[in-house]
Amino acid sequence: MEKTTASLEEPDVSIYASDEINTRLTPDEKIDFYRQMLRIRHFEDRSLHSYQQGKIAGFLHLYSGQEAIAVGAVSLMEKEDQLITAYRDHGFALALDMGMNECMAELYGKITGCSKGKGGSMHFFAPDKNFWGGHGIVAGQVPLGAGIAFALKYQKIKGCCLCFLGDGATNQGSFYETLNLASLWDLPAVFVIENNGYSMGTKIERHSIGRPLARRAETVDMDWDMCNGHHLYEVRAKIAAAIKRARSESRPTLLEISTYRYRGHSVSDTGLSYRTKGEIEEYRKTKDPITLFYNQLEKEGLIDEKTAKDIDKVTHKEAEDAAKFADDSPNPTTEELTRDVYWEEDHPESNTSEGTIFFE
Amino acid sequence: MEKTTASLEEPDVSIYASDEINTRLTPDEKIDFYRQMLRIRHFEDRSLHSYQQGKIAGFLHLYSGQEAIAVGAVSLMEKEDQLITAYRDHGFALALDMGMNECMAELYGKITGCSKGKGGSMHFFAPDKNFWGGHGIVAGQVPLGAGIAFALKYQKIKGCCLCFLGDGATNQGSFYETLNLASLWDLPAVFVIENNGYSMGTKIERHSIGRPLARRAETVDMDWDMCNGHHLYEVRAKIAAAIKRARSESRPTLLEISTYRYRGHSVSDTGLSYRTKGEIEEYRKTKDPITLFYNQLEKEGLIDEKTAKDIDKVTHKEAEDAAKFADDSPNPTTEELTRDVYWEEDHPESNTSEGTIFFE
Amino acid sequence: MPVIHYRDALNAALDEEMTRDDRVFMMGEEVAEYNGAYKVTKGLLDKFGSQRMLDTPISESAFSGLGIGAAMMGLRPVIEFMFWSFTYVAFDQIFNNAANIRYMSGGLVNVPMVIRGPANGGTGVGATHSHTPENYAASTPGIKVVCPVTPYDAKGLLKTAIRDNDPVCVMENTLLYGMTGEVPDEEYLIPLGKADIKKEGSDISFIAHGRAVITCLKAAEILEAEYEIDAEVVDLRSLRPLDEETICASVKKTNRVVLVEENKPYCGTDAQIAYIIQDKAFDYLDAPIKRISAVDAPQIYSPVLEKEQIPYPQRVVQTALSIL
Amino acid sequence: MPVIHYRDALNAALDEEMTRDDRVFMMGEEVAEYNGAYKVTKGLLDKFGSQRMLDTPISESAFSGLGIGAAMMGLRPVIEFMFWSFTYVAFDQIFNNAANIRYMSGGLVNVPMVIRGPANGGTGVGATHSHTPENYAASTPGIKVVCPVTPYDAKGLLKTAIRDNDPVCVMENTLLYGMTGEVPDEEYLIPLGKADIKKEGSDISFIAHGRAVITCLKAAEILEAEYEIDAEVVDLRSLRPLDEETICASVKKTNRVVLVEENKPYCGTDAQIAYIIQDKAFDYLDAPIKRISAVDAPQIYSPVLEKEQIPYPQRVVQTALSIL
Ligand SMILES: Cc1ncc(C[n+]2csc(CCOP(=O)(O)OP(=O)(O)O)c2C)c(N)n1
Ligand SMILES: Cc1ncc(C[n+]2csc(CCOP(=O)(O)OP(=O)(O)O)c2C)c(N)n1
Ligand SMILES: [Mg+2]
Ligand SMILES: [Mg+2]
Repeated sequence: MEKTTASLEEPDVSIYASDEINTRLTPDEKIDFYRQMLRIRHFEDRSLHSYQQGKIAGFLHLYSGQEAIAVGAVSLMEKEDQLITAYRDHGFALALDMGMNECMAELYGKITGCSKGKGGSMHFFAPDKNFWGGHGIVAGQVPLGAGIAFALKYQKIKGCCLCFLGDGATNQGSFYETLNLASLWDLPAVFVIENNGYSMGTKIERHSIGRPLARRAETVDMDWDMCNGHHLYEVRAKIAAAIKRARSESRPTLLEISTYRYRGHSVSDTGLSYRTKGEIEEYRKTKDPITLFYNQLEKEGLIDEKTAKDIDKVTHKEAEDAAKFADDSPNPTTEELTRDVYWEEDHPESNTSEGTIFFE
Repeated sequence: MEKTTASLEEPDVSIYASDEINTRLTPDEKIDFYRQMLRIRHFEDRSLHSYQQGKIAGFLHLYSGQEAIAVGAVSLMEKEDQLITAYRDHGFALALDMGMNECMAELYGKITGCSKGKGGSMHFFAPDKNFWGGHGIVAGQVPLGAGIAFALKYQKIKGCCLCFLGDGATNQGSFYETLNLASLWDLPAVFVIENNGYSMGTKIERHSIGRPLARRAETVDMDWDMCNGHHLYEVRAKIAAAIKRARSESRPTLLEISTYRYRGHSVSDTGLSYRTKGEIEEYRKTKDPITLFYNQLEKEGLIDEKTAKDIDKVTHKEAEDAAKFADDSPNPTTEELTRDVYWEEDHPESNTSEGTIFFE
Repeated sequence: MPVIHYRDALNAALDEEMTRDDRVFMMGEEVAEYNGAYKVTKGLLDKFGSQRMLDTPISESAFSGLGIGAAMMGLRPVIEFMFWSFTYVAFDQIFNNAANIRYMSGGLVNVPMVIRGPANGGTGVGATHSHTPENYAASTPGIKVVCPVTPYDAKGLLKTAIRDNDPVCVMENTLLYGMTGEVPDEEYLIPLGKADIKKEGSDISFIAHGRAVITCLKAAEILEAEYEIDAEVVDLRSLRPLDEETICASVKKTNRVVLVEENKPYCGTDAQIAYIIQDKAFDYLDAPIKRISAVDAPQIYSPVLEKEQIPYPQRVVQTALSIL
Repeated sequence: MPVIHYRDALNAALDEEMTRDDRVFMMGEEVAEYNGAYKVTKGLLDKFGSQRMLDTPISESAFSGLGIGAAMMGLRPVIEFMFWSFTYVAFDQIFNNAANIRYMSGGLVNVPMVIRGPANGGTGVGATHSHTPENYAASTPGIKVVCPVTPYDAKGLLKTAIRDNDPVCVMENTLLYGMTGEVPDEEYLIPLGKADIKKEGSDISFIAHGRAVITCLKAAEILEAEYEIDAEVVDLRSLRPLDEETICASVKKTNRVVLVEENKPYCGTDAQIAYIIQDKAFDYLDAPIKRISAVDAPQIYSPVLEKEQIPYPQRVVQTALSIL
């Protein structure tokens, strides 16, 4: 990973650095956030490489550039908090501490993948880590997120659901229906728009009108806020406030986090037909979340080039090992085709149904 | 039709009476608005009676109480303006000067009905009168309304589409998707929420949060306004402004008109399990649009009890005659079942298709 | 045995299952305070409170998806659609999310959810409100589908559906809500995938689901009375899983079969049943399999014509006679 | 004759029809500035401008409905779905509004609209993106459906669809976009409802649509080379209207039939075709009709298994041999 230095124009983030949610962090925790972001970056780079090698099929939506959001958000989650997102899901999976092996193997379509190779890049799941996917249909996960929050409230569990979507996804009706419902029913949900400025090749100006997008919440009396996605501390501060609102008041929030994706929409898109190289480079130079956080930690005297290099090496190796693991793993067998379709078929001991369930 | 006197608390509507859009009206035009509202009221009463006689099947959503909206809106339409609404469509149909005969016959399911008895109460159409339905799926007509506006703009026709929906319909995603699209694409549309306070048996407080509903437009940078639906002059003034915006700036508007329905949601609903008789009577006493307009015309010296009684008689008779016409009309024949499914099958002379299109 | 209405049988199923398992809750338009558009949920708000009986806005996509999310977390939502027609605005949630999430998670997640409501024509509500999408539902792997026709079946199948760990579509019928039938006081369950022979016979098999079963029973009566023909009426009850055994056994016995459904013909459920029969009982067929479906057009409003559009006993009789 | 790509054949059809009739316009995600997710619309923005080539937000319900409204007013929208899978969020607009409005207006309105895009598995995009809803579409009276497999058919059928005065669903395939075939320079149209015998044969009939036609052709080659069996391959091309005549003529000639499609089996289109064949050619069948469909599960991601999930030539060969 190249490291670049943030430009001088960068706004002062010390207000967020001195936010209690961040001051209470131990040095180890902070270093670990850095590690996690790098881990995501390396995983994505490695998966891109594997795709180019022909090891991965279908879509591959990379999270590179947006790492501070997933890492910042997940760092705030407590035992009962849940998370759901769209198809750009590797960053969240890794931040939630899923193993690179199972993630990479999923991309390779192997039986050792987190979904046994059945879901692919867009459909990662890890319920044991409170991760509910990984969803391919734009905004299709938003009502689900409300349902997860509903389930917490129904069971009187103090927790919330963090539900992520893109800027383009705000144009789906189900997003808006859910905003009304979540506010009307006081659901403990945090809806986060990761606004990376583009819906595939369509710049935000051409896909939606009215700014900020988060203000969409105002009309349903929902709290909302804006956030810079390249500052991990700011992400933590803003999401913490929303989580608190959810947990203590059972009220939802709509948070819009500005961010950027370095890569094309999916790997088949160069990402250069609708934006300039300069635009990408500018972000990389001035707003790369990993670089910015390095600078911050350096200022705090917690990191130096040597430590960074070590972390870089370890996470890079983790990704390489994962690729090897995936490569060496077996494909699912033919019988897997009709497993995991019905819970009852997978549990013959408690299947009360009769008759034919699979047809030819 | 009983006539009641408006209570003294009624706000002064003279500002709207003196609006140019209303001052330019001739006495005959004003009297005709009164007649049109009565015409709708009588039609609805007669159709309810026919329903109770078992002459009408399915649903019957009556417009009684909301007449000033349809009559006011339609009175502003010029040659190229178009209109579309939901299933509570009789009032619009009649205001657009559809004959009571074809409307009543449609309710009776007769071949002489406006849709040959194929659509029923919820699905009236009269393209020759710029009326595009009559739509049964809540908010399903809203994108269509945008499409009609789009077609005008595409063909560089100066005109607009008036698109009506209920308060409950604002909770459908397609409504919100359309707001964004109409504003983004500068469509000459006027979206009107007829807020009668209920979505079936669900009071507005229980189905949506955030007031006024019209403010939903703000987040997509669309102009919006509020309006009292019981004052015909106010309805005209507010809709006229929106139409002007559509025609001259090609910009959409969202208008929320408060109104009330006297009857149950559809005829099978008494309308009394979720609201009190008192609530209904209060509206009838203080806000009945026909009574209020009578009082206004009386103040203007344009109407007296005798004239009103004559109009009452004529419109009442028109409804009675329509019921007789419908009763006497033949049912569609069996062949009608598969007519009007495909344009091409209905026009064998220009049908280029081969093969089987209807199956058994 | 007590004789009760179909709607009350459904109500009893809901009541019992909500009593039994407090993870079960209900959502839908007008299900709570209004007691349901067809009074199927009458009294349940009073009994279970507004935490478990939820009136929704007209946001089918959002509340279906909300149900899926809650089910993933282990709750057991029962979602009422006022009409199955309205699932068209929630189609993606039901037939993409609910159907596929288990598979895409490699079996880590399951969606124990019931979606129920009427799916029928015959009441003069026109094309937008008269869909019979049981074929769409049954064609979707990951989804189960039942279509009860008697109060007894309605109660037993709905109870089983609620206990099922996969998404189950329960397709009811507004014309059946007011019908009566025997329902025992004791608790019982009906397994999914078990057809029921509603009338035994030896000359010809009528195979049907939903209200078409009643049409077949009437046709069988006419055939018996007027032609001395003894028809068997097989009620599929469950479309997925499907009781192929009972179907084939009946055909092997009678060698002639008429399939009757109220759905439109092209790719209706009976197209699939016909394929199965000709595949598994080819040598037993003495005549082509015949189908009777709704006349192939959008549902008409005209009450007179709608009666002709939907299969009626005489049509079944005539078709039966044509292959006997 | 010039040999061109399938995607370019579609492009040519759009180009010609937009040139011919300025009521024709296109909408969809990424169709204009991005030149289409699969470059089917390449160059059309430059040629026809942003009034007629419109990039939409991800609001499928709104822009489908907008198309219907515009079509009611006499325009002729062509709507691209990036995947037919995404029609599930616009299902009501397409299969309720577009399908039914003509009927419910008693014939006063018609909806001359084309909905097109890929409907296929086989590219490792998983269950949410691999729907093949041609059976849903064809089961809906009021809707027409075509599934072209060659560049020639793609161009001819899309042009006809655009000129058609009813809503037409054009189901393409991402795996076909890059395939080549002969397409004449001169203008031509292919009528809807006309099947095409892609290979004549006398021993057995393979009936298919879409990419399954290619699978059948390969199977026929194997049968010829290895077993001296002469299979006929009927490409339906159009599912509604449907060329029953060609289907039945082929079956009457060969007396044996295998139906192949990439859809899931339960109520797949071939269930309907099977019913029609056994009904209309009962006495000509020397063996049960066999079907080969995608393995009955949500579409799997695993590229290795997805190849097994979708019908492949050897499966067709084995099935053919089993009834020969
Ligand atoms: C309903 C639906 N329509 C279209 C698509 C195709 N698609 C996938 S991602 C995408 C763009 C989404 O942009 P955004 O929400 O901003 O998220 P980002 O990709 O930027 O993270 C589109 C159009 C889809 N998956 N689902
Ligand atoms: C998508 C959909 N869901 C549910 C219904 C059933 N339904 C018909 S009207 C209605 C209430 C609509 O209320 P509102 O929009 O306020 O209009 P109003 O009836 O008051 O004129 C409902 C729930 C429907 N027709 N379509
Ligand atoms: Mg984006
Ligand atoms: Mg209302």
